[in-house]
Amino acid sequence: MQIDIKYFGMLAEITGCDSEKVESEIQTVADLQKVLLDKYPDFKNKDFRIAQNQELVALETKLTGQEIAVLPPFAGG
Amino acid sequence: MQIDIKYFGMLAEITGCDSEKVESEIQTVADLQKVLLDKYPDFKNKDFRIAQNQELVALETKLTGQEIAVLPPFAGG
Amino acid sequence: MSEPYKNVFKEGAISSDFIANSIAKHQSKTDIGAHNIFLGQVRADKVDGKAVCAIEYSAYEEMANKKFHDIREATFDKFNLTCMHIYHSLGEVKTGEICLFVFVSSPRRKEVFKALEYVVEAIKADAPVFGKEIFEDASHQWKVNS
Amino acid sequence: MSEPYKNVFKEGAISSDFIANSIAKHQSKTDIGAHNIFLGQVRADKVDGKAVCAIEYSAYEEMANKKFHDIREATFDKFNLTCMHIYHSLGEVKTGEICLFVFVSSPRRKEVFKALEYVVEAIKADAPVFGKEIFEDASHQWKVNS
Repeated sequence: MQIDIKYFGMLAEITGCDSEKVESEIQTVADLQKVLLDKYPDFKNKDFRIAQNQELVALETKLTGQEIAVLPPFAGG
Repeated sequence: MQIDIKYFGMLAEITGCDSEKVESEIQTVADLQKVLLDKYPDFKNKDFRIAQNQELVALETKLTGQEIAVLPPFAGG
Repeated sequence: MSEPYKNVFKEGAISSDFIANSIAKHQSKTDIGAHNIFLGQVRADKVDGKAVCAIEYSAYEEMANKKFHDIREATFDKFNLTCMHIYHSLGEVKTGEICLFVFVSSPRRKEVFKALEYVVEAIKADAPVFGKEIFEDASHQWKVNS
Repeated sequence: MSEPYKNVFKEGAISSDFIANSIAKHQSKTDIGAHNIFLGQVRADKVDGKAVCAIEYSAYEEMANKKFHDIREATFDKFNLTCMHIYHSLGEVKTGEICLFVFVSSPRRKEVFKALEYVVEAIKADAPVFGKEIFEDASHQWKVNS
């Protein structure tokens, strides 16, 4: 499955890109989190959440391959 | 004692004046209230409060002859 | 006799330009993080089928300015505010126009919410301001705060 | 794919003229009795002796506009409001400038106080908006809502 991942704020600073495509057999958000922490060790010290189809999702949620975003803490207002 | 009384809003409409001087031997706010109700029977149906020196005062308060105002319900804002 | 309290009254409606100007003046206060503004607007209430077309405000001005001063002092004591401004109309304010402008500012948002509601409720309860609701047919009734 | 939600974002700071214009537009809505406006202003916070001189805002715009839409719907469900407007800056906003403008209006004042605080807290908690605090020496740190 090909996953399209968007990065924001301090996380995009770490990855060096706003989005990337990842080819992977991962099933759940937890799997994705593991892949991200392996690829970007600096994510370990960061507080981040994952959104799928523009909704925050829990670690046990199944990935559907649609729009995935990795979000640092919110700072609106 | 001469008392200088100011009237506001619907009360000034009843008295037909914004202020008047009343010559009287009255001692307390309660006495003044009685004088007003005698002089202006239409005050009976109105909710009003009395201020002395720009502070609302209770019926038992002694009149000092300074600035007296008769105030209808507040409607600011 | 009485102290010269700040005059909060303005003749007629409070314009949106006046409000904008007041907001713009706070750009130099860079310790402010949150502003909260209350605006009272004259409603076209219907009574017995007739609509209000304006409110004519009057006040016991000396006492009201003293009360507004007391409210300011009490609010600064209770809440961590950087600044506060209060303006109230006198005279005729048409429906749809602004008759009350309360503006509080603080480093933090939690403070402004509590402070603004406190100020507005105190004004409604304690300021000797009177309002004559004028109807389309020139008849009137006296407004009472609820 | 996704619905075309209203865009709440504006490039750069929100000007006091824009706010004034928004207020003026409500004069024709004569069932409104109370407006409540929240303005977020960029603070010159000091960190290790260096002062913030601007915040550069970015957002996951599609998700944020959907969240702002959800917040609007939930707020109209909970409170008796006549109207509501939300604007948030993107890009650079200097200290002293406005980055958030939330405007709620109702026939009655009690509603606007509760509604405005609800909306602002929901925006802070749920909108995927990110802020880079830029210091005088061009270094930066990422802002986190508290």
